[in-house]
Amino acid sequence: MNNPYLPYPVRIAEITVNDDERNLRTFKFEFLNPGDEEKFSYLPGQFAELSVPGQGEIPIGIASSPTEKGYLLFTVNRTGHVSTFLHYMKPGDVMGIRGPLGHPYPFEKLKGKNLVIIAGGFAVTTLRAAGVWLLDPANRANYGKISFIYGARGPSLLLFLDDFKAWEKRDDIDVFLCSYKEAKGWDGLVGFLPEVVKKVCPPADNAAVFLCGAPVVIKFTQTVLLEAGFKNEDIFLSLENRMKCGLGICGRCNVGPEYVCKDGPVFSVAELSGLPREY
Amino acid sequence: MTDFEPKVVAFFCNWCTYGAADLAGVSRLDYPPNFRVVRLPCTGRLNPKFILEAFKRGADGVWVSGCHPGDCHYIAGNYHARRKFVLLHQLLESVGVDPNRLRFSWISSAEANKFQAMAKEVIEGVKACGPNLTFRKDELKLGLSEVA
Amino acid sequence: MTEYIVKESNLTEFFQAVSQNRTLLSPVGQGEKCRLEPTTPDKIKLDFANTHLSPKASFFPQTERLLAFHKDKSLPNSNVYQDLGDKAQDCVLFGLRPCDAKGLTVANKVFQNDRFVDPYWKGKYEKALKIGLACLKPSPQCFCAAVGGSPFGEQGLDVLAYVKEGGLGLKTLTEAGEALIKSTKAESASLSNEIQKLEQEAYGLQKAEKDSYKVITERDLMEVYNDPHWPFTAENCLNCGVCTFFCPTCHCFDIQDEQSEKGGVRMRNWDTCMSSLFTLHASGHNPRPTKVERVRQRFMHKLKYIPIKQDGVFGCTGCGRCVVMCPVNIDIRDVAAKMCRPTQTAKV
Amino acid sequence: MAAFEEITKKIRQSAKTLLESGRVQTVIGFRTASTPLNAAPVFIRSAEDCDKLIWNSFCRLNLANYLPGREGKVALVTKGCDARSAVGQVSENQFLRENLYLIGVPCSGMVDNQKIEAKEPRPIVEVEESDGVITLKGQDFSTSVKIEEVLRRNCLTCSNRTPKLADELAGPETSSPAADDYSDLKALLSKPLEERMAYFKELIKDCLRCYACRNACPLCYCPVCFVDETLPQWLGKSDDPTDTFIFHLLRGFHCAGRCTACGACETACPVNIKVREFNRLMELSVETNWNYSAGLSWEQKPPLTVFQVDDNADFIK
Repeated sequence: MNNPYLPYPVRIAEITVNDDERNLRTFKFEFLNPGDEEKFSYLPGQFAELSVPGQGEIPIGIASSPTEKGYLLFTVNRTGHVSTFLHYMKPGDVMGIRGPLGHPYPFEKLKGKNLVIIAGGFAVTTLRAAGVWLLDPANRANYGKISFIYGARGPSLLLFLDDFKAWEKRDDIDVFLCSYKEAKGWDGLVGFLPEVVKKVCPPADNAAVFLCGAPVVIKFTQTVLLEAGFKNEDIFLSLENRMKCGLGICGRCNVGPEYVCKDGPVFSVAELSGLPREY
Repeated sequence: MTDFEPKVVAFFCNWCTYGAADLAGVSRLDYPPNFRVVRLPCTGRLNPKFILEAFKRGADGVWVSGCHPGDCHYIAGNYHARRKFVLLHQLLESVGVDPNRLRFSWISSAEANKFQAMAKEVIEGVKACGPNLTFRKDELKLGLSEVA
Repeated sequence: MTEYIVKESNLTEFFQAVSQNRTLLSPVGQGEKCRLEPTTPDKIKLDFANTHLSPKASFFPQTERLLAFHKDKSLPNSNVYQDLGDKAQDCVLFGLRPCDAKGLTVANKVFQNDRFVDPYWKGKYEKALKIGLACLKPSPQCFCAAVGGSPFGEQGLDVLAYVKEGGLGLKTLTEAGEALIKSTKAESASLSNEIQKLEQEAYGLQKAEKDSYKVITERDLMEVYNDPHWPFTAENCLNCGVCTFFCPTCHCFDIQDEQSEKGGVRMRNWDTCMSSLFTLHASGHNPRPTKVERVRQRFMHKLKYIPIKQDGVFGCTGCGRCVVMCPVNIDIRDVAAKMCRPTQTAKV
Repeated sequence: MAAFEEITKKIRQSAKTLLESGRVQTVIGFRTASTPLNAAPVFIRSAEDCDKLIWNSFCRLNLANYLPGREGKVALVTKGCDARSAVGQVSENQFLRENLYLIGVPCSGMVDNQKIEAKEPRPIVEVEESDGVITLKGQDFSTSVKIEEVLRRNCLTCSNRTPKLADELAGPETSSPAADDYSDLKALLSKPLEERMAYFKELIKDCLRCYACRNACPLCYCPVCFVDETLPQWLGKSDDPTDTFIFHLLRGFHCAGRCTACGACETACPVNIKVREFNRLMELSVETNWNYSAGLSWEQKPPLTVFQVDDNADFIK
């Protein structure tokens, strides 16, 4: 029987330090056993448990897209016990990945729609994956206009900048990068994310939004979106809560009757409106 | 148990016993190598959980040493520590931990000879107790035998 | 399905027969020592109220080792977690109270949910044949009737037994149960009238009214959640979590890694939503920061969230353990009564 | 022994006066519980609710537990031991003296439900109390038990049954039995090391690590308990006997010189572990070394916060 608690063994292939404060690192993993990559079939928006033997597990959103073969990407912010330990690990070290867990963004349901992707800070990871996936030739034709609005506290905190710079040159996606405050060498948009969204957000007709970020960013951006005519059903958030099993069993991540791990982490604002704000 | 070489965790105050260990070293005074030193700013810093943690992780003995009462770099740190040690010493002995496994001493940084003598005494005491089997986590319970 | 009787003089023989090639688990010990343990056919008790700890511990132990790894680089798979597997063996449980058997079915739906199957639970749960023992004399704290249960409840059982004049009455409820009883010398009989009569009597002995909390499932979720009584309901609470440890349906756990220089193990331990650590994010944010949210979470989970997910079945089975064990007498019956109706003012 | 009705009446009167005069905003006392052999904490905020307050032989919990971090002025219904805990909390700066009013109840000892169960194992539905006798009623029986035969262990050796530091007493002073002489512990301590360790390990073998003892204890008010610390994590969370042992040892140690033998920990323990055995070890040490008992004056300093230059510690070389 397939044991959902058993991680796939992986090797750290590459570690990129993302920010000046050295708190964000992006890990590139390769599966140790051939065939595991096939089994690990996922879509953007899902997450996985990074499993460090002897230390524990942390649930992290998958930053790579299944269209990028051969590896998985995860960006980890150093906060607790496992993430700190992970930051001290080296390329070549062996650990585990358990997943994929949760539900992806509702790509199937949104076919034919325009998509607005809004990311604040390092919450960009699963949205970056969504961007990559949507731009894949196999998928791009199924969707209308795609806009990507991405802001962070400073330019150095914008992750995956190379991808976004490349996308800026394409004509099948509109990319708006912004820094919350002025910075040397930054000639892009400046302003708090909700304000930028107000300025550049495309019309709400036949459009859906993926929104990820710090709670305060979500709160204000949501208001802006509602004013712009977006409906609660069309705004999708990705929640996070403390998790252990990721399987909807261990009980700590629930928001009302829903488990963030099993039933989420992607919820529409409409789905959340009838639930307690315990996230 | 003659070939038993115990592992002892030693908590030394930075200002005195740690210096004494240094001095004993540079003075070429022989002492047993069975202890691993954790340097503390003061014995007042020693939380009892450090000691219990050491035993739990398999230490055969713990040795705590600091400045003589009255000589504390922080004026009263070791006076406070002394009260804690009184209780801890009695608590562990009461619940069946051999007092030879948990030793305390005051050694100033000039007392290399006392350090040498004490080191020998501590290690001899722990040797006489034998390995710590009762107050450590049981590794067999980890289930390792099933995977290796 | 069918009904049987076992004469008092044949009881030991009967228990020998049902535990052929299986471990026999049954309540042993008195009072707070009464627990479900492996025992022998001659030591079966029929005169206990209920086990102190709920039987979930036999399927979901307080600590369960899931995976392990070694650090020996000279061997293959160093630093890679291996499945320790489920070591469940065939067993037969005798003496499950109907409330506890129902509790196991509630937990079972969580451990084997719409997306994932927990192999450790599944192995134990499915290898156990469950013979229930109906309650002829409910304890003062019992209220299974109020939450949709019955002293003769059949959910989650293979066979329901009850003590009758001169022996045991048996009613088989599943194929497996029928096959098990058929393999013994139990004599078939017609008992449905007697069972019905005894069930009504047992209902009558309970203080609780039938289905009296059903209205909770009909109320709006956020309305129940926002009732003003919660801060006062929670005021007594010590957040000790005894209620969750003794509850037959509480299934929350924590996953922990432990290691030595040779290797390590991943295990799960009972956890409790009463602890602030339970939901604390690494960032320091806590979605349920005070005991008010935590107490509300427990009762909402039992009486509102689980019914939403499990077709109206309550996550409380009325066993009354938390009622008795709570050091500050937060009585789930009182809380459920408050949850049944909108409260305008907050009262003690 | 004053009749409990008298005491109850007096408590209600005091609570009413205190609330009506605005001297306090909340009275924390006991109410009738929904289960027999029990009394539950209750928080009274208005004069008309005062009639919920009661007193009987089941007011085992220590209400001082609710003080730390509480806002506003509070009156607390206390036994001798609870009053000592409250005094201790004031001296440990957990609560302001001016915000605290102690309604002291001269105590005659609280009942141990385990001892009752030993005498009457059948399910009890109703309990009546009068003149030192408890009548236990079940579906088809009625048994009488003398209260003094079923008192809790700590109540049998309580030397402070009357809360002398309370702001008022709800009844005439009661006489206290002789103080704990620790004879059982001393006998244990004369045994070989192995036997002692076996004794304590056996004592805690049923521990579920629910920490009810900690949560019921008025001394355990740390914002983050050492068992909950995660960076580093000191204690494993499994049922490992060494982790469990260390939990009990450290909890005992943390309560040294502060425990007032209220027995709340043992009352709360769902598996009836004699948790207080560890505290008693520490109290024995504190009393012999520094002749100190907690909560007997508003001014005294806990023994681990002070020192004497000539404190005796012969075992330190």
